[in-house]
Amino acid sequence: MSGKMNRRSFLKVMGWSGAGVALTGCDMPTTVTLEEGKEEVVSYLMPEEYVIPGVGVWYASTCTQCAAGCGIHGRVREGRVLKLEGNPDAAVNNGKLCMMGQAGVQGHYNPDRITSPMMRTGGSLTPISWDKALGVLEEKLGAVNGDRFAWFTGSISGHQSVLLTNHLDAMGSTNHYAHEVVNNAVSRAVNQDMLGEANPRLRLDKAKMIVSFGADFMGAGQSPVQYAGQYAKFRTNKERGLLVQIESKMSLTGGSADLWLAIKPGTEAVLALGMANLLLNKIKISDAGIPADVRTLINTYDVTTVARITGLAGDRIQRVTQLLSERTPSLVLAGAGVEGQAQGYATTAAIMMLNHILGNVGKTIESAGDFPFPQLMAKQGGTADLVAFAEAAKAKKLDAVIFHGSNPVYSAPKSLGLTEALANIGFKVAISQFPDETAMAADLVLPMDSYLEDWGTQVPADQAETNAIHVQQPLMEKLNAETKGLGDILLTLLKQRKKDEYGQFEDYYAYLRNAFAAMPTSVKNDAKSNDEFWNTALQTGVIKVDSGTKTLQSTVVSFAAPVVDDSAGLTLLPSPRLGLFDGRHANLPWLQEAPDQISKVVWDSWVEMHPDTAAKMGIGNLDLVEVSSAQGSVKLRVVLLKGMHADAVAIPLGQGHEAYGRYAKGLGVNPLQILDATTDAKTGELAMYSTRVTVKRIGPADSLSIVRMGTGAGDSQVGRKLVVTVPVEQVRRTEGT
Amino acid sequence: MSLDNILNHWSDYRKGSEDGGHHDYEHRWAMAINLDLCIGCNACSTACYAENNLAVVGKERFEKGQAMHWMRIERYWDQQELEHPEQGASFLPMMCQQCGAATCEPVCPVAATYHTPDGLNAQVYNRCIGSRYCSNNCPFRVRYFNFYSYYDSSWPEPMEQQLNPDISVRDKGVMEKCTFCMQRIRSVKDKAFMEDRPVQDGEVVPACAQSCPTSAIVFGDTMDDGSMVSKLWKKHQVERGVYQKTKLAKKDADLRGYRIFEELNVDPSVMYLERVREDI
Amino acid sequence: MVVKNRLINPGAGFARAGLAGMVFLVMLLMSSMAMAVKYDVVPPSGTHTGEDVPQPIEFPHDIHVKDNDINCMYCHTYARRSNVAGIPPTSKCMGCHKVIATDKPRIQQLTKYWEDKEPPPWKKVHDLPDFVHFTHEKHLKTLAFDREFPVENVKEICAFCHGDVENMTVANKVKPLNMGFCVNCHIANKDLGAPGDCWKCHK
Amino acid sequence: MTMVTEKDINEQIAWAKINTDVLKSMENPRPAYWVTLAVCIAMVACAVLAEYIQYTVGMGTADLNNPHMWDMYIAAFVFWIGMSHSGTLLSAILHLIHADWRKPIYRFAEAMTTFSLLTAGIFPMIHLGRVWNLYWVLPYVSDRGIWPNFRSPLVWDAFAITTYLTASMLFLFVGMIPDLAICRDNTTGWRKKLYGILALGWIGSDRQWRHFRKIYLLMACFLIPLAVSVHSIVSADFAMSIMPGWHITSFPPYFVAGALYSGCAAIITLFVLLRYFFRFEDYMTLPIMEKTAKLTFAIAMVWTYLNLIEFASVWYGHDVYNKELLIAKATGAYAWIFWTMLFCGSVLPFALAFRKLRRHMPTMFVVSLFLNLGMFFERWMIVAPTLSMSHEPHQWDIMYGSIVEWAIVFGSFGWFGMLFLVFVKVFPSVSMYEVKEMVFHRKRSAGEEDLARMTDHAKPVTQTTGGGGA
Repeated sequence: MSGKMNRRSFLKVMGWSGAGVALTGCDMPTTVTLEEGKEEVVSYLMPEEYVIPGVGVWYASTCTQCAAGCGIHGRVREGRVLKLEGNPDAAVNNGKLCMMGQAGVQGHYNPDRITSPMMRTGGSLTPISWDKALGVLEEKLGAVNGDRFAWFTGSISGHQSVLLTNHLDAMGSTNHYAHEVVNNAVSRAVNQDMLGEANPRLRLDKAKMIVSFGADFMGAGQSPVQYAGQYAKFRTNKERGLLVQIESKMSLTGGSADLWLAIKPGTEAVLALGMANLLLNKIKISDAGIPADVRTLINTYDVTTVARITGLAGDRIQRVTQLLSERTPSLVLAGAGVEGQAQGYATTAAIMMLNHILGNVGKTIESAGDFPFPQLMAKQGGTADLVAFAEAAKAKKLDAVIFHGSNPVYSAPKSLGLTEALANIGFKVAISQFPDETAMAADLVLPMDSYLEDWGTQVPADQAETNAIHVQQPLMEKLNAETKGLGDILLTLLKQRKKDEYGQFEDYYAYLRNAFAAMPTSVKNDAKSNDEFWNTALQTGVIKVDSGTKTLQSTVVSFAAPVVDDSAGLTLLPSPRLGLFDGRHANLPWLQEAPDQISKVVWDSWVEMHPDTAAKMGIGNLDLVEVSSAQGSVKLRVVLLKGMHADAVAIPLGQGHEAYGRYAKGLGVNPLQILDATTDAKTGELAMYSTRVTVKRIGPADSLSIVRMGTGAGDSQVGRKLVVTVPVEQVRRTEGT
Repeated sequence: MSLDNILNHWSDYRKGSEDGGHHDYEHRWAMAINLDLCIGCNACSTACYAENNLAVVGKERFEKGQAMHWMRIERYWDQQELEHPEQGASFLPMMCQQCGAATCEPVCPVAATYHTPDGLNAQVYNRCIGSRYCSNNCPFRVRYFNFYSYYDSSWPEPMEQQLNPDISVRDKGVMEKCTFCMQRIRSVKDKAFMEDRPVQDGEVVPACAQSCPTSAIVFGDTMDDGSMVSKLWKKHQVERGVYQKTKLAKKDADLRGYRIFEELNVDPSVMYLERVREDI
Repeated sequence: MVVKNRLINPGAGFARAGLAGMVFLVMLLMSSMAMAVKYDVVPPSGTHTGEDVPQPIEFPHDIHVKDNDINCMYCHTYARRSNVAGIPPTSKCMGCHKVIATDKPRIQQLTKYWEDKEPPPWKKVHDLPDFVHFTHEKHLKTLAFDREFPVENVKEICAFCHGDVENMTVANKVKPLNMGFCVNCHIANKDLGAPGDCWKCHK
Repeated sequence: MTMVTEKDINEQIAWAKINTDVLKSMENPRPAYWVTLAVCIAMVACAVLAEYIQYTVGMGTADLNNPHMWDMYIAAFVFWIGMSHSGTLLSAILHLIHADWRKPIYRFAEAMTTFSLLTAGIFPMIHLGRVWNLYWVLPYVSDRGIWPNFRSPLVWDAFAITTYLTASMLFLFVGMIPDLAICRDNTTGWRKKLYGILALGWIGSDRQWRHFRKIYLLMACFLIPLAVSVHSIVSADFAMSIMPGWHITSFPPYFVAGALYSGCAAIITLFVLLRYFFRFEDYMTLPIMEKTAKLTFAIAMVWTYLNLIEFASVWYGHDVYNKELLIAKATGAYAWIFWTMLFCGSVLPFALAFRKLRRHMPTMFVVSLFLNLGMFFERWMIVAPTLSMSHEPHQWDIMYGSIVEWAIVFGSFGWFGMLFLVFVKVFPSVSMYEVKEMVFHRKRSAGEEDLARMTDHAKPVTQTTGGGGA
């Protein structure tokens, strides 16, 4: 295991010293002193050849800021990781990295990290030693009955996922709840039924036209960087792609649309059926493979009806449908906006049906192939598991639970009553990097390494052209001696159960080495030795996996007829944004300070309303309002936004933390708290976009931390030639694209 | 800034970059930003924070307009009159345009900002006395002033370990701005120098261009005709020191390339490509 | 690559007179030293009396350099590959001192560090402000390698800024290493391509 | 016509009376004086506190932000520089054109010049981000071989202001020498010592008078171009930029006119105050006030004219940014300031056109105050709107400054007042010897009969210390 020695020694010798840090940029009268012997010099014990002081070295690893699993390169200098960039070898992100990935270093160096195990004694959490913590774990988990034990995580993949499953087996439990607020669970269900694959490979770059029903694929989606890259190709293709975005609140993706249509929230299914109607009956595309009941359902939605219900212009609908039929292959996408409806499954199915009719399946929707290591594949989260967990907790079915990578106490709607139900669980463990709400509610908190200090493997759920396993390796020595990697913690837990089986592995690193060695030669692409395979894997950060090719067949599933809720009131859209995402990044100052892409607000929560709606209620820009649902209410400021449907209001996710460190705590509000607990009948997913709210003005306009200030300019270019928009014909003429 | 510099080249100062301005350039770094690909996702801006030790000012100070984002994404609504913005939002990444005839340079009393042989507007933080005249005279308003000292507020222990040692942390009372990632340019040039070879196109990639998910930002040297960026500039007939008007006179008036506030004749080094939308 | 030193020329206006004289003196000096290569570098001027810096191990430069005639770049090996000259890794010291002079107290001190797997906490003697960018590699390339300067004499180049370390035990700072010190040398050696652009050094 | 008959000054005043009157003004202050002084010092104290905060915390405490890198500090700077032009105008220019009615009032005008310059000089420092490096603006030889940027108007400022300050201080001092001698001969104790030193051994010999006249005339000639250049250079701070509303060719004359304007207004204010408090009715007479008022009126009209020129050139020019800015000024958030400025600057001065009002001290006092307010607003309107609404709409913003900023600006008035109050008690605020000359000349020109007696009487004048009445 010489490789190991090198690796370790490398980390060891990089014990950095003060040099290069705390740079004084400018001479305040006193700050520049050059007195000799003030600073220490970095000196190494036994450096690697490639380690040169003053020269940054790039190491490959994997980003875990969201579930996309992009490959990253980290610049390491004097033993400190300074900057993250995309890993060009990772097909998922092609060397690019989104703002959340960029801000990863701030999670790593965050001043609010948990630095030692903590146990609840007499109501409050007090630091304890690891030995004590492990002792408690062994005892408590030993006592608990298998099926009354559960893991509660976010999306999880790779070897950590394997160990986790093994631990569940060892515990004799099957309760693994995977919870993600920003998820595509409904689409997965539909895809599974319709295509036989939960995560088919979307090829935006091959499409000539994309009609997206509220799919924010470049923003808070499943793999923003990958799809943004595809979007770039889609736009620069010989025949420039055409993007039509249909949603109730303009998302980041909507901001780049050629045609952005504001649709009445909850009527997307109707529109989809109407378009199907036009395609089948007007444009006469064959209806092969469409069940009779669906066919009849389609016929009931003629353009006029659809126009009336959705509030879109009939000719617009016809035009878009017409173009869809002409610009093949095209791609129709369903996103959070439709998945999160009371009839999420039906709506999504109706929309995906369009792909079947247009014959996009197999062209722009490809099979991801059979991933040879199913056990490593991502266990993707949804909100159904959150509901299920809440139920289980209420029904006192659980005695012990381990939380990791998810913050249910923050993200569960009050209406689920999770916070109260947690009291029924005797022993709550949180493996966490930060003192988030869940950790604060736990009985035992285990401090976790940041992903820049930890070993692991990630398998992206949305794979690019070539399937791959992404390797995650420490980029620097641990900041806090007391933290442990997830893998190591899992391994320790397993050792407590099955000493004989897992005793052979000194630590998770050893386990990984072993696992890699065990991989079939097919993926080792003729590496001489296991060590060589391991080293190349670390160097590139990517293990390409051939999953063969499979042609995708689609069968339209029948689904319930859309029910349009005409009751009064505004629909609340708790919309996630690229940045704070589902709230997990609220403690990263860079992301707090980065203006929201559409509303340009920072460091705060706000509610987006259409000017007309606001005017009707006598609400002005930046007024203080109260947004109340049946479940409760929140107070925040209004930002008037034309990119809204008049019947919808949107509150961004991410703020309103009651814990989670200095940057997040006590800032803004958390819209998730006031959501109804209605779920989609078919999938059991929370219908997050179906809550009705009322808005009441309770205070005058006041300044909001918003980029647009003072004169209210900044929305308009006031005749300056800043961003010029030209019709595509002109470009065809001059550039021939 | 030097005495005989002024005496020898006094007349040149009146020139913009016509006739190469007052420098014998080694490089002339420039950008081409395709606004059709910019999706306004803020990746560039955040990358800039990470690369250039930008201070996080916090809620109140941001509210006052004292933010320090060298790279800011401006969002405009093109179609003010419509009920809904049907063609989406117009995003504009705005950073220092590194003008060839920069208006910030002549007004600095201590010459803390000057023109480098690389055709950049340098800002020597240590020389700056904070008269803020440069910012007042910048049509793009892309110069950011350290109104406070941010050592403690912006980098609490252990966050200061993330600071990039290749570029200094600015203290209060100093003007700062986008440098086209001067530290990256420098290290690449040093490398090339050590290997006795010219700098290759694509070797220097600023943090923003590197991170851009849609690769909307192209960076390079316009003195190297082979470089991607000069090809783009040529393709769109944007030339240094040539005022858009003269171009409009040509038959290719419809080419997408343009530089912002070109009529001021400050000769920016950033060419934007017009945003394209299809009317349906 | 020849940069016109416009940005600090003025200094030239004033430094020139002084420099002329200085150049002359240096010429005398050099001719007396009967150098191997044609000497076209004007070394920087200025002195500084630095205080003694207590080091974890009182490292005797004189023994290594003068008595044993070890090249500077043998230990400060990063000098030609990086901005910083770097402190030799402990492994390098041990390379010799596993066997040499193992009875000496200082060596025993060193060995202890080695066995504890702890690099000695050396103190920085020649420190530049954090806003200054200085590269050893480029200076060495220009002053030594590009001029076929005999590498065995490289210590004379190092001496420009570090004084004659070969007569020191623990090194201490004998040159001011301030802006004037650098600038005037750059002006004098313009023809060698010493840049005059503020941004070459300020960061 | 009335003016012809009416006398600027009663030439029957005995020289002795002049001395006693003026010297009396320098004696035992009344409580009112101490109160005013205390107020001024309090104002200064506030400013000092504010500046301390700003220095330690940062410029941000003044609520400066990205578009508004400059604000009230620069406006106040320009205002005070402008204020300083009155003294030069009254003493130097009128001296050269032999308008002898200036004699009773030029002294305090010159003092005003000096002190407002001392006030103005502080603002560039206050507004500097790193004031401890202020000296980098000046050229000095250093081994670093770096120099200030001689292309920058701020560097020109540094030269112009320092020169102007030195010159005007000298002018003030030289002009006082004979009076200082009188003071020396009429005081005891520390005052006698002080004046003794300052009088530079003035005994009023022929030779001294000859040299004195020559130097005084020379300095007057030297000062006038200086005064004009100073404010032209200050205007260059704006005119040299490319910002809409700043990049305007007519700025130098515009600034100079504005400067003289505010200066004259300030003179009227102080004129009234001194006349009232020091019982100077015999010297600061109504006719003189009338003349000053007329002068002010004339300048006001010049200023108005230049204002209109500026608007016109913008209006008919093709600079769209400039035009938009002008409209924004008149209609936008700053409109109230803009129109107040125009009213105070161009409409109000018509009050000076009426003899009745000119001769009514309270009116003159109030009017002059408003004129100055208008001038202050003018400076504000030059600095702020351009920054608020320049080329880049994304960075548009309206900003009124923080309490810190205003405290410092108010403090500057306290500082000026303090200096002036001290001056009037330590130095003669009316030039005794020149008033005597005036009286003498008027008498002669009045062609009174016993000229001979008077010339006899005149003889000792040139020999004794300028009027041996004491």
